Amino acid sequence: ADMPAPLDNPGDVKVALVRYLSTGDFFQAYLSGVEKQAAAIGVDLRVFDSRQDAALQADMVDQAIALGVDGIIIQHGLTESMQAAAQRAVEAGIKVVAFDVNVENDAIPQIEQSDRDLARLALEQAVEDNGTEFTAGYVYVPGIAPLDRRDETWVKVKAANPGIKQVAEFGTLDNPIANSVANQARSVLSANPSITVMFAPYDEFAKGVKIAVDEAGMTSQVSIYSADVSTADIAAMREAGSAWKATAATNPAVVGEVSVRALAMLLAGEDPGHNVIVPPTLITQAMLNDLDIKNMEDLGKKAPAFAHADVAVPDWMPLPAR
Amino acid sequence: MKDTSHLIDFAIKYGFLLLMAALIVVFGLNAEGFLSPFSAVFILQSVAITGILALGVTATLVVGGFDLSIGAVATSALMLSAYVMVVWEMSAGMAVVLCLLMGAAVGLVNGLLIVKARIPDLLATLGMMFLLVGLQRIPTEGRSISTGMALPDGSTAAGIFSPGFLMLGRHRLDLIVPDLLPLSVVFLVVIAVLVWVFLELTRHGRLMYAIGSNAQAASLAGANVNRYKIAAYMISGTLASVGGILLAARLGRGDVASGNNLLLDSVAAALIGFAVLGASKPNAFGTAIGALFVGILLQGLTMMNAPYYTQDFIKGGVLVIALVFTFALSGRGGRGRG
Amino acid sequence: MKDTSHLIDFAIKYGFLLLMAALIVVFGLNAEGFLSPFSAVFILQSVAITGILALGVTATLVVGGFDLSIGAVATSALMLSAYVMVVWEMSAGMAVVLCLLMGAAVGLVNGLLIVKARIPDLLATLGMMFLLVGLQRIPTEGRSISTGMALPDGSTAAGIFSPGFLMLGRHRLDLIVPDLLPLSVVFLVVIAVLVWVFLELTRHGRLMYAIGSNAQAASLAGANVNRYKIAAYMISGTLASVGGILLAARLGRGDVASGNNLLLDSVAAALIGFAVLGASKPNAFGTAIGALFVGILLQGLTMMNAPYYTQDFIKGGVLVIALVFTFALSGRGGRGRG
Amino acid sequence: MSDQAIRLSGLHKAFGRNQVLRGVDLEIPAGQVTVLMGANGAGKSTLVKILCGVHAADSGEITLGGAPLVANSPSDALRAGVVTVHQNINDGVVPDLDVVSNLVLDSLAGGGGVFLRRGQMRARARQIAAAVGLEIDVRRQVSDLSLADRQLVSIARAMAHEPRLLILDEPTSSLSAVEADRLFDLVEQLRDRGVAILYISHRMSDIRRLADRIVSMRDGAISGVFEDAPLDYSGSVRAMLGHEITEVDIAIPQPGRPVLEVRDLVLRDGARPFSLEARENEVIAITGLVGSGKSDFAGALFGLAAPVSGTMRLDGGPHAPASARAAIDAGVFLCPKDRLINAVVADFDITRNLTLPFIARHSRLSFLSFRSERATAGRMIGTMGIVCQNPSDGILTLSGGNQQKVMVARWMAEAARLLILDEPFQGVDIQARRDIGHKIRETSAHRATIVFVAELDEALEIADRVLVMSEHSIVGEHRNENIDVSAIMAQVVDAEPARAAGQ
Ligand SMILES: Nc1ncnc2c1ncn2[C@@H]1O[C@H](COP(=O)(O)OP(=O)(O)OP(=O)(O)O)[C@@H](O)[C@H]1O
Ligand SMILES: Nc1ncnc2c1ncn2[C@@H]1O[C@H](COP(=O)(O)OP(=O)(O)OP(=O)(O)O)[C@@H](O)[C@H]1O
Ligand SMILES: [Mg+2]
Ligand SMILES: [Mg+2]
Repeated sequence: ADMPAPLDNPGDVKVALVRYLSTGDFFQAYLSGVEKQAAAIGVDLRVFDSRQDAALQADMVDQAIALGVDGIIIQHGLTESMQAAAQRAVEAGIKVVAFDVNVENDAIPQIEQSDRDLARLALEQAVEDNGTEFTAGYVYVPGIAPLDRRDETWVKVKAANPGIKQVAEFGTLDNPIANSVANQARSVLSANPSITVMFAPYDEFAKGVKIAVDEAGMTSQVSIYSADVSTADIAAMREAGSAWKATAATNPAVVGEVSVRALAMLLAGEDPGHNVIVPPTLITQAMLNDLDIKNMEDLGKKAPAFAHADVAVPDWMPLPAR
Repeated sequence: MKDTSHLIDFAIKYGFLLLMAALIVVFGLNAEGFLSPFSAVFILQSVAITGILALGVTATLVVGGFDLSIGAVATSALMLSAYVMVVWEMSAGMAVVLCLLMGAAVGLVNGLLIVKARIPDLLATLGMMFLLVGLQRIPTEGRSISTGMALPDGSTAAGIFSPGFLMLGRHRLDLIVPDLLPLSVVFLVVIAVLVWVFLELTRHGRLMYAIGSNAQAASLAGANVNRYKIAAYMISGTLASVGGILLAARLGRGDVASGNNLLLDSVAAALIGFAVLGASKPNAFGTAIGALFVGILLQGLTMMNAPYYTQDFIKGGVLVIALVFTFALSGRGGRGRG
Repeated sequence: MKDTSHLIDFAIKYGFLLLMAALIVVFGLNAEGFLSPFSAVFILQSVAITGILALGVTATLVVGGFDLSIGAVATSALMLSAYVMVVWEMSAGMAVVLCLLMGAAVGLVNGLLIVKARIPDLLATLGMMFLLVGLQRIPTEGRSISTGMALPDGSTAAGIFSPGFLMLGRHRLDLIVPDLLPLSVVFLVVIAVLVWVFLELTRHGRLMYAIGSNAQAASLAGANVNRYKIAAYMISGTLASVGGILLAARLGRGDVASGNNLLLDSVAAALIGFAVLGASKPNAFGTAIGALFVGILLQGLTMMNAPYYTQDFIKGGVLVIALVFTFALSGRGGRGRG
Repeated sequence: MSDQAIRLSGLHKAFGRNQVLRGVDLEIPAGQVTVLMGANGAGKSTLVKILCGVHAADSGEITLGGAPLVANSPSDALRAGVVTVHQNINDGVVPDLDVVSNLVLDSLAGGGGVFLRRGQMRARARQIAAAVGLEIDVRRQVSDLSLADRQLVSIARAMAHEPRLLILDEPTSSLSAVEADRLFDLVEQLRDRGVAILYISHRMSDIRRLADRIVSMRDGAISGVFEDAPLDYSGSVRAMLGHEITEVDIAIPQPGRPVLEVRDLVLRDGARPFSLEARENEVIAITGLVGSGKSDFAGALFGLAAPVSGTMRLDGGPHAPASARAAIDAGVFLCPKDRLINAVVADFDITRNLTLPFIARHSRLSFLSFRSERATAGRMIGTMGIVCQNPSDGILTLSGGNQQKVMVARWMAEAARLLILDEPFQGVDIQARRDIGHKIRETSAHRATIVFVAELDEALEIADRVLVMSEHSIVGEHRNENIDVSAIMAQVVDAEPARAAGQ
């Protein structure tokens, strides 16, 4: 009621979420964050799912334009295919924010979960636990933007620490990912029994590596460091003697909320800043055990940095109930 | 007695089209904006690439074959065109020509494996699929290709996707409304008409159908069975590479992750085509309608805010019901095998 | 003259097995640890799930059909077992029973669509695939299932994957070395033997081959073609759900995953089986060898640090070469279609 | 009459608007061979398919020994003792299995036990094969067998079944005299054991040899029953046709220029070379046993396989076609035997089947002219007397004989230099055979014509000259005037012991 125009009449404000990726827990949690924040403000949210079809995603932006929405959140995608579509939206007078895809547009705030920071936090923990000299295995599939950004950090860390010896690099996105990565990781472990650290900067990868490490009976020898988190990951990290030592993550639901808030600010004529960064949190096995965290809700309650991000929160902004 | 049989004939022939019309009405009433010309163009554009691939699959289905490699050919063309322009810094025309040649060459190899080495079609094209999926990633070590990317030799790639190339996927022609009709839709329509004309109105198409039904008989009637079969796979490979070129033009990047669903979606479109107008056999018109049908369904559901998983569910459900309707009523299984 | 023909016969019959032996030697020399019993068990375990699915596909191939829905059935079983244990908090036994019933029911519906509604097999099972991919995500709104997850009604799921269930995917039996042989490998071997015995040694299997070769003649000779076809799809569905159960037990959670790669890999295994011992037709022994072959290839390449995309490439290349070898030499195309 | 008889009364059956059976009343007594005669499309095979559970009758009833016989499926019928050898040979065998499995297929399907007993199966299969004189390795794949052997496999299986009613629907269509003779002996043995036998054939020689009674059928109803000895064959033919049969009267015309000259042709290693000349305005019949090399010769002329040695000349120029297409372009047309395998395009309608080889003639710049196609189809349907509802009907809705007419018509639609017809009368009724034969002779003025037939009767009806083929070589030549049939038969069969010894 006391929100600035046009949000004083939020039921008439139409907002579109145009997604590139949708399958999986991260994306589902992101969506739920978007939905919650949109409901808290009261805007009319429409979801367009392009199912990893970048061309279709660009169409969907056009479609949202044609529908006459007031704001658009672009969630993931390819710079090349989204840039022009985003520009068209801006030209049509629509407010746009983009999450995790650089649309190279000054009028469009970029919401980021900072993949480089994610990787950095996890690797710092790895160095703290294992010193600067260890034999490492690395899980990576090139060509996936967030993984490529995480890879940049890994390359830097290796360069800075010549004692880190990477003996194997593997990875696959064959579905179910955890199962396929487990198969690969086991081959890698039997070929390289000296590995003590596995860097798997995506939780599906980490899950697969953990299965392989357990199956190979190397649980006590190998430590796994990853990025992203989910309820199931928490359970896996907390198993007795689990090899999965730490993960760095932002709460996807929080990122979703921040995306909507940044858009709402734009709609109200305020400036959320060009780079809206949701800081990641390091989650270690010890921390989970000490605080007895069982699921994402516990994590949010007991690690407040994970549950909220005080990003894009003007006074008038209604927040979802917690 | 006679009336029911007329009714059934009618249902077989027009049931699928009626279902599509019903869908349009339902969506038109429930989803605001569904009936706009923009929406129609969106639907067409969203199915343009799968539609073109599906027309290629249709050509192989007609000669009694099957091409599992089309998805991989399309993504290979996507990567190749990007590589040609960005890394080799060649022109758009060169990229298009090389992609088309690549598609035709893959089709030729598929065809030779099938007719000369006598490998069953599913098997040969499955092997080709794996081969291409790996091959297309080797030059860039699995990375996507975009201007400014680091090359394995340490330099950066300086080439760009030329505007002319990008237009293929992005330019829109004025039609009633300015900037309405994307070029890719024009390609889809032109290719659909060409394939239809080829299959239905030329003697080559006729002979290909004959080969699909009884290759031995066609051969004894003087048809060069091997040549037509190879031609079918070459058509399929070439059309798949056209799809890949359009995809590249729309993405503006050689993205390794794109194109995952192309194979299944285009096979679905080609197979749905069996049910259109009670054809019970592969046909270009049916394939185009099949692609359109899936496009309409997904567009309508998206506009009604259905989550992605319910879209799959409904797609499957409608597909099954439409098929039961057509095939159960027609009382004959068509060619049985896809 | 005779000698070459003997040689060719020999090559057709044992060429594929020789190729596999050669691979083992090459990897054994180049990848340290490849020849250990652990490595052998790893390979078996890595192909257990696709192998079991591939045996199901084989059953449908034998009756001249094809099941595109197996991947989706497996992931549905994965989700269902997790849902039963975690959300409904039921026992492991219940989860297994419900999954098996689900698999059999899907197979039954596939079979009925194919024999009663006369929908072509590829089409019916493709529709079923889309249906299941959507359906399995609806109860959790697309989320994975794990203990402690928040349910739509706001509570948290308290059930767990019982240790008994996890054992199915993780327990190892002592064999020479303690803790060597995973239960999933035992399942694979037992199922492979059962399917082989069923297809090769029983009159039901023989009739299924007869149906695949000429359904009309088999029917006129008194075989209940419809019943056998439905049975084949039920076997396929049930085995796919076994695969899904093992997957769930290995992962320990209900992961949202498309079954596309499971589908492609198991189809590849079943089709490679055509080339084993010069069978030129679907057969259980060949399928098992085909799965093993892919497993050995991937294990060896991974151990030699080959990136994943070269693995696809080599998989495709070896597949094509092996097939050219077998089919070109044998001079007949087997059943032509898959 | 024995109360084991099978009685059919008031059977009706329609396919869509096509009323095929219009009240059939028929009795098939045990211990007798009832021959069912009828023109192509009269409804014989439809009747058979109702008896054996493939089709359901629209109305009417069937009793066996007084009790109603309800066969809803082929397995029901088999259980009731109704065993059938179908007209379509491919309905009888499973090509991808071995001969053993094929011979015992019905007992596999009939149930009993779960596991196969291979040794027992093989022994049983050998026994079954031996009973019909099928001398092949029972471990071979059926797909490797010739059509004649496939037909023998399905006959052998039926014979072994101890049936109450045995139905044979044109069982000799791919057999030559020797195999057919063996079949007749077997049929007689079964009859003497009290089996009711329904025998369908278009071959008068079969009918004369076997019939105890003849039932004629016309337009889906019984038009005559003949059971008083001596059987009134011409009456039965009249009843089936509704008119007298046209007699053939071969007047040998003056042959024209030579078209085909074959010199010292060797068809396969070890075969004797032979020479041959075929002229314009001349119809040559080549007869011989199944497997004597007739199809191989046809294949050599048509470019399917090059001969081992020798020369072929066409109109004075060398003739060595590399493919069927090349042969067709040179004016050499082959209407192959075994239409369902080699000729019928099942997905096509009658028109499209008719125009298949000369589709280029019906297209301009590759574009089809449907009008031209329709015109040709209409013309050929008329001249060949093809019985159909509509030229756009699916080819498989035609009766077997009419399908065959379409296949012959296909090659008569354009002018040939050399027309080769391999078993053109497979499954064709007497009148249609005469009609086709007449048509072939009538149009033969500007081409040479070679007809390959295993049946001597058929050769005599059509040819100016009859050549005898044996062991892949021509062993005799006879002008079709006051011909000495027994001499030909001697040449045909003489080679048999030698052939058997050679194998
Ligand atoms: N499956 C079918 N669908 C439609 N019409 C059919 C079908 N089977 C047979 N007919 C029609 O039924 C009629 C009788 O066919 P049928 O095969 O019984 O003849 P037939 O007496 O066996 O002839 P032939 O001597 O040529 O074998 C024909 O007009 C044919 O076109
Ligand atoms: N695919 C095959 N495999 C093995 N033997 C074959 C095959 N085809 C034919 N034969 C055998 O080769 C011999 C010659 O066959 P060919 O076709 O030349 O005989 P034919 O005289 O033309 O027969 P028909 O009288 O039936 O026309 C026969 O004994 C036949 O059984
Ligand atoms: Mg008949
Ligand atoms: Mg022959």
